[in-house]
Amino acid sequence: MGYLSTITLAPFIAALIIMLIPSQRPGLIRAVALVASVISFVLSLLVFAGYDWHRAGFQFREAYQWLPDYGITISLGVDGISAPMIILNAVVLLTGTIVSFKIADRPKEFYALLLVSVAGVFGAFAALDLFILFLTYDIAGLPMYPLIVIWGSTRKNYAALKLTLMHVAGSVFIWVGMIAIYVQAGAKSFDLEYLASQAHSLLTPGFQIIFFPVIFIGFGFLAAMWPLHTWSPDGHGAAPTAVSMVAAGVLMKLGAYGCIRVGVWLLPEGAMVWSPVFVTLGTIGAVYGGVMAIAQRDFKFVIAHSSVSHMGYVIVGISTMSLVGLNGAVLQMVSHGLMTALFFAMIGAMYDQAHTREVGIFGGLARNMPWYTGFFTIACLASLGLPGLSGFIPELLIFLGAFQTYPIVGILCVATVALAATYMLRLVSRAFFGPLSQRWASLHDLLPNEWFVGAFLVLTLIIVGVYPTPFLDMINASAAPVIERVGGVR
Amino acid sequence: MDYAWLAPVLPIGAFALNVLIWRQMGARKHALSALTTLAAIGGAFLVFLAVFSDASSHLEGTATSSGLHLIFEDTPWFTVGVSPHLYVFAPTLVVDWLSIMMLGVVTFLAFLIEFYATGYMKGDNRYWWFFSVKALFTAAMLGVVLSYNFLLMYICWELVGLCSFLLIGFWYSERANAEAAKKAFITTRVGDVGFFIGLALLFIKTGTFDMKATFAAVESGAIDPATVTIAGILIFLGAMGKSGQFPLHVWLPDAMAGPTPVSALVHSATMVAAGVYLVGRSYPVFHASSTTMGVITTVGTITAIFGATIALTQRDIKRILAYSTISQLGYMIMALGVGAYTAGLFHLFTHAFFKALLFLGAGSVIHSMEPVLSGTGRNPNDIFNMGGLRKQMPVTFWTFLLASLSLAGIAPLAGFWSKDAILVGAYEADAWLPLFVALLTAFLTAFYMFRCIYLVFFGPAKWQVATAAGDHHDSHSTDHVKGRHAVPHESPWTMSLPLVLICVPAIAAGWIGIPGFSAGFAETVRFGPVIEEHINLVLAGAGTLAGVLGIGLATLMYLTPVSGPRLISESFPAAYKTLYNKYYVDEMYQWIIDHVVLAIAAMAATVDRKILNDRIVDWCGPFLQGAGARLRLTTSGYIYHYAFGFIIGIMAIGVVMSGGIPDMRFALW
Amino acid sequence: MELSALAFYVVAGVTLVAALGVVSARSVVYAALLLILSLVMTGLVYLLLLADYLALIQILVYGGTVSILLLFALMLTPPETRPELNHRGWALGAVASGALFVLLLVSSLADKWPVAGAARHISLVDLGRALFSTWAVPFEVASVVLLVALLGALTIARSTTPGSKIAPRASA
Amino acid sequence: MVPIEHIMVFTGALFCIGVYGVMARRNAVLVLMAIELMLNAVAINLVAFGTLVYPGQINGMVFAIFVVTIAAAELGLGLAIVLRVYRMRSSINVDDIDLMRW
Repeated sequence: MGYLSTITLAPFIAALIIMLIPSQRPGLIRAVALVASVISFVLSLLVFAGYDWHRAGFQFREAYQWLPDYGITISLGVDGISAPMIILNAVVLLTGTIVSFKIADRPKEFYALLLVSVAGVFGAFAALDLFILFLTYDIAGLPMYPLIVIWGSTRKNYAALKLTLMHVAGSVFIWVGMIAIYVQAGAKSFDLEYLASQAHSLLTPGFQIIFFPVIFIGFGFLAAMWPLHTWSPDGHGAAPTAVSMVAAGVLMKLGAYGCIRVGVWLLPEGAMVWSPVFVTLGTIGAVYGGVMAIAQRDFKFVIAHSSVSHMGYVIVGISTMSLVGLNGAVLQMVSHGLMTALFFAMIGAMYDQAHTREVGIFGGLARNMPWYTGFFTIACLASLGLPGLSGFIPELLIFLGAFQTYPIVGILCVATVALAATYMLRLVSRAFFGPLSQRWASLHDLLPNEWFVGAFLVLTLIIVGVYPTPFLDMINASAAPVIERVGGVR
Repeated sequence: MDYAWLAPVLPIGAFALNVLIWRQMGARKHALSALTTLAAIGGAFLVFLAVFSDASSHLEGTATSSGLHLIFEDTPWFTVGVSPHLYVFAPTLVVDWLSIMMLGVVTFLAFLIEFYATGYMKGDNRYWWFFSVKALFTAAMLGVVLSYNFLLMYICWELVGLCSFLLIGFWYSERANAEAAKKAFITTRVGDVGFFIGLALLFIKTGTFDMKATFAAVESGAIDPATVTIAGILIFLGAMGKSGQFPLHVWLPDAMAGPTPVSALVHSATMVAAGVYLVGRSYPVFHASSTTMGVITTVGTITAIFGATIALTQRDIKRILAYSTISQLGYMIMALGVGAYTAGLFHLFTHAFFKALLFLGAGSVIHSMEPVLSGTGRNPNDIFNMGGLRKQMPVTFWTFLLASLSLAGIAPLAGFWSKDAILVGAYEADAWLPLFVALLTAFLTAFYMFRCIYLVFFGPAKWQVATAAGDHHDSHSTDHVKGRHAVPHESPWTMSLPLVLICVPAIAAGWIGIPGFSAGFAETVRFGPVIEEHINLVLAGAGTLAGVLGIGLATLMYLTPVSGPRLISESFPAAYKTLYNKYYVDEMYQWIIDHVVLAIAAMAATVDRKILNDRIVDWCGPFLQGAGARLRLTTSGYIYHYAFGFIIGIMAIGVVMSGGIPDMRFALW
Repeated sequence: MELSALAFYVVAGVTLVAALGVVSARSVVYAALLLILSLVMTGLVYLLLLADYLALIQILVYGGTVSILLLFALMLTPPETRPELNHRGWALGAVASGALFVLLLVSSLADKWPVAGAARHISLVDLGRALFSTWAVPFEVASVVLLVALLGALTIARSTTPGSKIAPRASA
Repeated sequence: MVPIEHIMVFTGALFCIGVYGVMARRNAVLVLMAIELMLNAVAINLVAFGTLVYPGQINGMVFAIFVVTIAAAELGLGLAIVLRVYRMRSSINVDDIDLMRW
């Protein structure tokens, strides 16, 4: 057992153990979930620490035979693009577990499903085999349905169905693309490195031009690429806190990760040809999400639309085909995962007390909820790209990358930052400033577990914002070979 | 001079200490935070003194540029890319005379204003938070001052914006204050979008944010002139936002919602100065393009006259000062635009002192009016509720008068010398319209400042009437006992001491720029070769005359029984209303926000929900249901239907397998 | 034409005619009787193909047991008052089976089938030996299938509680 | 002996008659009878090939025996189902057994 397989299996085994615990013992269930998430978190820290930051290629490799006849191997490993994702996922898992302690309705099933989903995400980030990647990708997405339907709020049935159907629709695209790549590359192996080595031989340019959009659209569903984003507001709005954190924090990243790993890496020629199209879609998403967020009245909807906007940046960063932009895109995935986790943890804490998420009816909460105000404001500031918090450097790099290849796109994206300031400060100003109405005077500040989650995530936001160097070093070393395949570094 | 980095780091340390440790100390946190902040800023001032003395002996300039010392030039923060396209981001700091000057102004004023605030903010239950943010604010401004890397400057620049947001919205319980804070942040952010795009344009040409390399590329012509022009104008947009230049000035008067020490710091040495400082710092980029310089001149000129005219009719003492600031910033920008580099920055230098003094004086007045007017429902900021205060508040009165004279440009106070330098600069650049506007503005400035002084410190004590009226109205209420017989009184020594101390530079700061007497400023803070300044007696006379005329007119209108103001406002109601309503710029923006931005957002939201979501995405469900409803009709329940299909299928397979249709076999395999 | 061939054509003809009668008779009883005829004739075909043991089984199992079973079933389920034995879709059946027949005819006659040597009689001993050595496992499985079918038939046909009776659906 | 083609035509015809019966008949017992015809056709074909194409080999006959066995089992079950249906719905008309449509 290596690090990566332990990280992946710990939540999964914990889910199995939890299913065996009688539901009358919620404390034990929480303890098992916490232990598993701590194990994954500590091990991913070790992976991060033991990773050679300046070396390209995959590290921490493991391989186990599974179906040799079809060239399917359980092959794991991380490079500079997936290692930050692993640690992001571990952080979201840990905080999601802790923030869900208060769930009283069927905690057993909740934790089991949540852990299975997160185990799937770990597997997809660590997989070096296209088939395993796809398998774990679906494992990650499908538990969302029961999680939202059983523990969700508002239009939960509709939202859960929509999320699942759009996820599955994306899977269909990916499935088609995956089989096509497998067959075209000689039907010998699903190994990603083997497939990548065929990018300039068996995977002909004509093939790549046809199947790149198939792959990109397939993963674009989960990455909330415009116009495939419509599951995001409903899904995040209806999902319980920890599920929103996982869905927005890491599932969306999984989509973008697939776009890079399977799309750009395996099909570089196709990526070159389709770059203008997806840059356009990303830009539309960025602007559109920002404009939409201004008009929303529900906290979660504002955040969900801002996520569409931020994922638009990620799509832009990936599709600019510039090294600077790709660096920014990957770092933005980390940053956005952390900040949305913080957002949804905080919104959930509020919803548990106030039972509403209407922006307009709050006011003056800074008076009786200072910690809450502080954490939420920091999340907003990170989201609007304030320097010193995690959002700034990645957005800077994405914009510079965009300016290198598509200056107009760069201008539009930068303008979106002003929109971000508008909708984020509107939230802060509405909810926390102004006179404190009597109705909310009884709200109390964060509970200890929520405080811990908030403080922990704020700490990560500051660390990534002030000292992004290790992240950028490892991302840069692994992104450079990807970009070299698509027409060279600029 | 390598220790200059301590200047911003000390206040940051104070912020961290306040927020992380002192916050937990219960009631003592207030005193501890204030002390820590004061100590840190005092330390920064000592750093300035050390740097200054170091620089006086070591910083050697050349014929065309003043001396320059870089710190952390080779210490990368992070790097991206692979060689030869390796982009290094280094937090380069600079020590030259421009940054030393600003270092001194910021630390000196920040220290005294903090000191003042210990008295002014006494009793506020978030006293500690106020000082913490002030420390961060000072640190961010020092970062802007010292950075020699556009990225680092942008970062500190944004942090300045954040701190101004927190400080303007300090008394967030008032909805209006929260709105003002938001407005300040978003308006400056709009400018910052331009700033950032300008930086990105330069970056894609040079591959670096380093100012040294960028300026070198601009000067050597490595960047095409069109790009330089566009990037210059865009960067200037950032300066417009921060320095409240028309039409991005709207946040500045509203920023008066913050506590007065905040206004003093924001409007003298820190936030608004950052814009002018940016123009000064990035001057090579602007100077390379005459178009950019034209834009800068135009914006500065418009802003100068625009702010001055609005200030004529305002009633709120802090708003008068705010529009005065806008006008004076326009002055500086105009000077920089016409090429009078030294003059513009000289005015930034002197203006910081007397404007801080004015704000602190205004704060002192408001501080004493608040208890008097509390419970009457009358605004303690309104100059028409004051009057006759010179007897009650002598220190405030004299310092305020001194600062006003300085602002009006009366020799030999600081303002005279810098204003004169600007007039000379405009004259020498043959910029006649700016020169005329500058003189007109000088006249208007003197007028509105003395209008303010006469209404506040002279004449009948209208607050007595106000309290009497208040007594009459609220005879049944008991919660304003304090205000019933209260009389304004001089502020505590913690507030009046800084007033007196700032008087010294408000008088003398200009003397280092007196042509012939001490050419220190012209030799050190300069762009290009040293220009031998000489005094132009005609211009000096005209400037002084404009000031004196303004004072005279104000005296005539407000100190003598001539009911001038009423006469004028009634003769020109439209003009008066336009000025009083600030040319309706706010209303125009509000209209744009309500009817354009929000309308577009609402429309987009409707389109997204009703069309993209309900019509297209959700349509998939009914479509599949409909398809299923049609398809299920084929399951008729009759065996012979199924059997028929089955047999036809079997036959088709049989035909294919037996090779009945050669083409089909080819297609399948 | 040798005798066995002639016999085959006669037997085949009778079988087909009887089979046609089975699917077209107006009365279920006639249909059942014609089915018995057709099954017995099939036994004769086996005999002509030198499979005498199989012929015996055919006549015993089909001609005897199966026929009795069918007649029982007919008696237990009295026909409707207005016996409409074919339904509306009979033409569809005719078309499908006709087309199928054409296909089979073509494919039967199109290829030349290799006929090797003279037909040989297979003794009952050989058959028994094969069934209990080479085919032992399928043989046993077949017995299990029969057992399961027996039990299944019992379970299904067993009388049920009155409540489970479902009214016939109104014809759509 | 007759050519194998003739036997194939004969069994084909018998099979098609069975198909027609399955598709045309309403009475479930008659449908079962038609199925017996089809099974017989297949069994004859197996035996014919075993005897004529591979003389001496026993497989064709063994297959036929299995077919007869399965046919008996199938018929038993089928008739049981028919009886059950009759008891539940008072009809053995296959057109009426349409619970699964749509």
